Amino acid sequence: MQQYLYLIPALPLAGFLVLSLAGRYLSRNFIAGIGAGSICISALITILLSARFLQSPPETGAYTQVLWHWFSVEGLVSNISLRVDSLSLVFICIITFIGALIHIYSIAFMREDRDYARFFASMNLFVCAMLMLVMADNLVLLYLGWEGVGLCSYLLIGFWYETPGNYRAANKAFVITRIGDTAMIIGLFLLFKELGTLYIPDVLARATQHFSSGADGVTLIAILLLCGGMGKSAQLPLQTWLPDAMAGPSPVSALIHAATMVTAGVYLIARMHTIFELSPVAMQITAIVGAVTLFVAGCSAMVQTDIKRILAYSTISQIGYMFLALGVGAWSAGIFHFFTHAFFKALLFLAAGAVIETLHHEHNIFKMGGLRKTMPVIFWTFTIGAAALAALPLVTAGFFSKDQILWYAWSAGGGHPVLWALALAGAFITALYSTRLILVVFWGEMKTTPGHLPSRVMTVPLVILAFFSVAAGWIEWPHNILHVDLFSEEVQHVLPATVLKEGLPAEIVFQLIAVVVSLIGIYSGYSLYYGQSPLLQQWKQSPTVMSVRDFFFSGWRFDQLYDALIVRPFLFITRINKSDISDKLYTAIANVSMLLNRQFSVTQNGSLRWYVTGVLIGILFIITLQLLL
Amino acid sequence: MAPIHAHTVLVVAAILFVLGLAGVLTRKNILFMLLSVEIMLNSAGLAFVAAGARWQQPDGQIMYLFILAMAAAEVSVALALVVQIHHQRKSLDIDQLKELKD
Amino acid sequence: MILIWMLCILLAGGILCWLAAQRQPLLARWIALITVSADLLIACWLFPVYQAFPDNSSWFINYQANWIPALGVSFHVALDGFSHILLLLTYFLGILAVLCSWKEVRERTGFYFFNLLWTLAGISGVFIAMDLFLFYFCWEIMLIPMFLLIILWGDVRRHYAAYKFFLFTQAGSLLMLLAILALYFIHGQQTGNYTFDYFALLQTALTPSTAMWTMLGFLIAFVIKLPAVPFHNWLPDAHGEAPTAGSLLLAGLLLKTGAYGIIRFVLPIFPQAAADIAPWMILIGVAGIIYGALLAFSQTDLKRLIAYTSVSHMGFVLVGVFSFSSIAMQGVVMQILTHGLSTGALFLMAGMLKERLHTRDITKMGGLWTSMPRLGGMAILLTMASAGLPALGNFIAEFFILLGTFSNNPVLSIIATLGLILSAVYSLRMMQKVFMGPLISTVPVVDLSARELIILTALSISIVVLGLFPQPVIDTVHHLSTIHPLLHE
Amino acid sequence: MNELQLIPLLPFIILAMASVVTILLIAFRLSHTVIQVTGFLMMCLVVFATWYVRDTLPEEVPPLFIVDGQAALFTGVIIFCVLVIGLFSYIYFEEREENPKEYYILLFLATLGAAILTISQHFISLFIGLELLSVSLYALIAYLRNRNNAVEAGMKYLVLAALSSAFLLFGMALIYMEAGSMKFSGIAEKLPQVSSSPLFLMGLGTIVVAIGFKLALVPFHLWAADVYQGSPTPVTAFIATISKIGTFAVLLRFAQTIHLQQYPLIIAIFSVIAISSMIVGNILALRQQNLKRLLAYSSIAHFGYLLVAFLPGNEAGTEAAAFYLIAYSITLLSAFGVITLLSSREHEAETLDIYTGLIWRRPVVATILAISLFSLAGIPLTAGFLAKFFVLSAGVQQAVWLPLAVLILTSVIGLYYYLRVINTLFGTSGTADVMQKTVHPFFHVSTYITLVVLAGMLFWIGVFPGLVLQGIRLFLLLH
Repeated sequence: MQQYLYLIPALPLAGFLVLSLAGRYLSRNFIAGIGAGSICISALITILLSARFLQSPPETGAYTQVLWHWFSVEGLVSNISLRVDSLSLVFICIITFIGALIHIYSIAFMREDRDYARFFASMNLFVCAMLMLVMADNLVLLYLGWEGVGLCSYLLIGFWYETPGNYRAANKAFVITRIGDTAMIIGLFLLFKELGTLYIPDVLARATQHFSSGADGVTLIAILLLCGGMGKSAQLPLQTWLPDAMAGPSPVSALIHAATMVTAGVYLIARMHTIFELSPVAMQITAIVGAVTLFVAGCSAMVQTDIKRILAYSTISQIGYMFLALGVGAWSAGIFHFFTHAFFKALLFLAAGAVIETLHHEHNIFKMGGLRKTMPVIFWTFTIGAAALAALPLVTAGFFSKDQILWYAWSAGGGHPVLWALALAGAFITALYSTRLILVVFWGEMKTTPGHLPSRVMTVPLVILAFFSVAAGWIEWPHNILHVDLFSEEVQHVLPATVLKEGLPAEIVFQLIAVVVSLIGIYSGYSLYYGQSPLLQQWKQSPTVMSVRDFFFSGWRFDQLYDALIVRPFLFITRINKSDISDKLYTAIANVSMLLNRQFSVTQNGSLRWYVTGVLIGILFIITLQLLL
Repeated sequence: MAPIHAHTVLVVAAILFVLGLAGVLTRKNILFMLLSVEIMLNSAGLAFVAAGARWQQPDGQIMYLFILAMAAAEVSVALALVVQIHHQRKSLDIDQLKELKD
Repeated sequence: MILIWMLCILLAGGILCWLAAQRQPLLARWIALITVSADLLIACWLFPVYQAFPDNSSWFINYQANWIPALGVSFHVALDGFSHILLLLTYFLGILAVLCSWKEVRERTGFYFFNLLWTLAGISGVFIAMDLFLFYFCWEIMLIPMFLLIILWGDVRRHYAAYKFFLFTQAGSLLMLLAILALYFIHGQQTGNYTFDYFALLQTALTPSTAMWTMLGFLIAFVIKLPAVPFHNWLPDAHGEAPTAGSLLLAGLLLKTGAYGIIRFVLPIFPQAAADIAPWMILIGVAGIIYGALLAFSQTDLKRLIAYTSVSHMGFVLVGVFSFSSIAMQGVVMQILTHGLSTGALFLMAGMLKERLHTRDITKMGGLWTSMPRLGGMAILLTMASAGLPALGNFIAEFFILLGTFSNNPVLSIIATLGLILSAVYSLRMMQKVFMGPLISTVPVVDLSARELIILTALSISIVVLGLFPQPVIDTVHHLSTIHPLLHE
Repeated sequence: MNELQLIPLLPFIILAMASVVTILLIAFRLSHTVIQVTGFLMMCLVVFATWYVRDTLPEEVPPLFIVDGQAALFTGVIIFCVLVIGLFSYIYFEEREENPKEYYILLFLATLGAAILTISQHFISLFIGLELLSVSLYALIAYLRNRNNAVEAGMKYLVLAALSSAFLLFGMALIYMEAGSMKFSGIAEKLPQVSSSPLFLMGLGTIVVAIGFKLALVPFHLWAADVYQGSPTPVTAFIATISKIGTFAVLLRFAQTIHLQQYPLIIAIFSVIAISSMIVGNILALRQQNLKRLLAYSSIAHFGYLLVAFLPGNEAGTEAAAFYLIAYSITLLSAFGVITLLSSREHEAETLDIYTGLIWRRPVVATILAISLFSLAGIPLTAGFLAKFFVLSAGVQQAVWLPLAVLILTSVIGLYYYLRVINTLFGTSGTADVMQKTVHPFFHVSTYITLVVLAGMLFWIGVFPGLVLQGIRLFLLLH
């Protein structure tokens, strides 16, 4: 089986090549066939592969395949080679499977677009790059995938490049993630300097011998890698690009900015778990970043009016949960939340995309409403997704994953009450805005008349995703309820098991609190946006609330902050130095010699007596020299 | 005895030389400039004679003859030019000759 | 001997072009094309020869003939992997230069191609000369035709640009001549054997102070050519005003002669002095990276913009060379290659845009992707290359350089790494101004012609290939790690 | 003094006869062409004579002359130059109505003067040679008296030259007064006693004035531009090459015999003069629009360079100087040849705008001019580069760093105006070509060919200097 490993990324790549080179000459159906087909096939292969992997795991714990020798110079040896262990497997499955669904969805969604081929080409390239990222066996190759997805995200955010807003968003995304990447690559340099290798298994192996726990070096490395993760996964303080990234088409948001790319940070940290474990500080920072991010982003999500921005902020905050989990040492929980989140967030985006399409590109949720009747399928699937997001107990996948994180946020090795509190608050907020979303979009009176309804090609993927948003959770139950933990079982081949603190109240207490909190959240959302209590309405209008609302709405004014701190100074410096200061020096030299030229020309005045004087000056000079010497 | 002589003569020659130089510098009329140059040449000749006298050699006087000859040749050419200049410019003012300059 | 032939072919070809154009102007370009291709073929044919060659002595062609015995000047040319790679680059870009001036140059075609070929000849002479006199000779030879290229077929401010270019480089090279002579006499007085031969002069023993001064003579010349801040001012003007092929050669080859000179002469001949001055050079390099990037960001003239990006990229070369790490050294070679290709390609792109829009001002462009998708696709690849995206050659180069530098000089290496962010910033700005946004220019633009497509595709493919299969290059120049004691410890 | 000693003087005797013969020819009212051809043949004869007597060298002709390799070398160069100049003169004067015949007498006399300078080893011979040169030059410069400014130039040159020779004589007198001998070697013997006496040094100093004037070195350079511009182009070429070669030759000999470079004073004086000449000359030329003036300024700078080679006062220096003079005269001859060729009866081709776009109208001529300019700028492939190279190496050998630094700096500045002229040559359009009538096709063609040959020599020496170098060394060894 493992000799077919290369097919998984190769097929999308092939698709990309065909579409980008010949796309202009192909019919739309053919393009769709290639674009979606390539991904579907690699999804099939992945499923076969994982089936094989699960029933008879390789004794090394990983499928590996060396494609070709990339470069080897002075001890730095890198191959273009793939390595799939159970961690990668989870990611591959999500990428290919959800990728396939989204591609199918896009066939209909993008049907009318001029650059049909370009869209699918970029999407395929993205899938390929993402697969390289998670299948890489050395960090250089991983960095290749890492930057590759960045490029594709840039291309797809700016897909409709005529509109200024879009390419600005694209540039913003690329640059901000690039900042993270730069930190990460410095981390790689340091790693190589310390360990002398970038081959991931070796790195993990040597790190334990080379570093003592909490050593400065390893902490530095971990933090630098974390910065990389922050950039890609839109965590504080590098989160500002993701909301703007919604300028891209909805499938893009679903695939790149919800399901897969933005979770690359999670993958990186999980992949480098040894490094992180060696440095408690880094772990704490990770946890704190996650916790703060989930709260901050959640607040912003609460007050957004653009449906996609709501989802974007919620994505940020959900990834915050993952970081929190990783940070406290609940590795499998973090990955599990990625697993479930991928399904329901992709679902939400696709559904939102369908809604937007139907309502003639209307993004503002307060101009929607009453769609419950008109588009039932969308409504139900969207509701399921939202429920999962709000972690509705027991019936949704979101519950199972998030509940774990909440419980570990305190109880796990790195856990802390404050983290738990923040997570809890986040859960409340999440529930609130999910409810708000459902109510405002689907209930109430209809404000915009819907156009033609989404075709079956679009709805079927939604249904599938909806099913998984419910079912995905069942493979990992809370221990105290039902002893099913297939997922963590599998993942813990790679990732260390979660260590628990002693002397905490029973898990069930936490679960109940969590459930109650999310229910309260749902209720408050209901009463705020559907209930008619005048008290709340006028409270919503009160100036303080409004100002807070604006503050949240602007994403805690991060954009303005960076604008003032970095962007403006940069622009200023570049503007004043447009015509290269250092050039002045050379111009000065030229001018001086021209000036001298004028001076000397004066001596050439044609007057013979002056020339005689010249001779006299000469002889006088010689005589003086004589007297001096 | 002789060296002192020689040197006194040399001083005279030097004075003549400087006089000539001054003349070249100050006179505006070409003819006078030429005269001054002649004075300078002759002062040099005088110096030669003195030097010859000092070393009891004829070379000094020989040199003086050469100088005379050369001066003659030079002056002849010079006068021809002066004639031309006067012909063209109707004046011998050296400050009129400023056609050639930057 | 074969090397001599390569030179002669070019020189003869040049003259032939000139003569042929008197009767049949269109003939010239064909002659030029054939000439350069012939050289490229020879160079390619040499490649297996080199691979077959036992690695112990890296000089696999070494030809020496008397030239001015009275002075100990000999016509000594030799080829090692490094020079060979550069030769390949030279002829590859040479062909593209001929192709890209296929239509662009209308008047005095013959003389144009004459200059083009003689520039190439000079450059390849520089890369193979193993006699310092000969080296200086070729070093100068390549200037004059380039000067003429700029001043005759250049743009509006071509005179200013050409003078600046010539005076800057000449100032440097005269200092180098002085240094060469000093070396020559010191060596002569030591051994009694007055010679300009590179391998002989390698053995010269110098007192620290003399070594420092002599090296500075060389170094300044090379650093001006590279160019490094603050000697870079000739570059934007020259690049901006030169005809497309001229910019291509300037960016792709002439700058590389500076890097070549440092690696071939400064490091081996003055190991100690080079080691002493290294920190400052790295500093200058880093300054160049940042400063160039900042300036590139603020430019509105497309070609000037690209020119400043190459200032920034050449900063990496300086950093890499003087970090004395063999990884960085490999990176430098990669950088020399890939920067030549990618920046050359960008200049070609700029030229093609200028042919269509008759402006280099990016504020007058925009939204061109719609009307020329082919070029747009290419442009993405090229800008990403200059932004150092992995899987493209430039990434390998910059990654190696920074990685190598990091172990010796972490702080400056980190600052240099920030250049990656800036490179992203200016590349994206260029991409956006030219290709994105609403369509500005009123003139209808046509997409790439087949010829242009071939040129750009060739470059893009080679960039990608270098990014994915860099190992052959690395092996070919592996022996560079022996040129300086600090490199192989 | 026996007839055997006269044999080495053969070339000079023939040279002297040349002018006499010319006088006779004129007396017999023979045509310009005949004179031209005869002169040409005579000059060839001189060359053969030089070659013929070469085995007898070195031979001293006491007390005035010494004919050695160096003398032969410089004489050879001088004769070569006068050959070419004579050729140029023909077409130049044929176009002007003035009767050109006497011109050749003066030309040959001046040449004789320069030639005598190269072999003189005595103040008297030095003086005679110099004056022969100067006096004939006065006449030559002002030869086309009806062309305005010719007379002015002549007058300026005359007064200043007379002034400088007055200085020369006075200096000689002083030295004679101290050393008691006018023979270089005699002075050299007395050195130990006199070398410290102020009068003696004063003498040397004043002699420098005369030399500086002839070589147009700062601050005695002021006449150069005006005279170059005012005088007929062939004469300009003559001043620029022959008179300077002669003067430099005698300076060289004088320096060698009495070891001039041992006096810090003299070194100081010459360094200052060299440096200021390089700077002033190059700077003056920067914005010059008149080609002849521009060449005048550049020649000021170039003799500054030459002094850098002269300063060390060693074998290499002499070699370098010799090579430099050869390369330089070939270069200038081709440049002035082009000017001669292009100038018509109405106007000298001296203002730059005449040359705009010349390369497209008259490629060959323009290319030759471009080559000579590149050679002046010291760009490889041309003799000028090697000349500068040798000067530099002589300087580096003796580590005279300050003048070298100035040399580098100024030659970068100098590049600018050479490039400016070249740029003009390649400039677009320009005036429509005035294809002037060729009076005597044969001479035109031969001039053309000469120019091409000169350019070829520039290339040849620039790429394969070996032969020339050997020749120089061979001759210099004969002393």
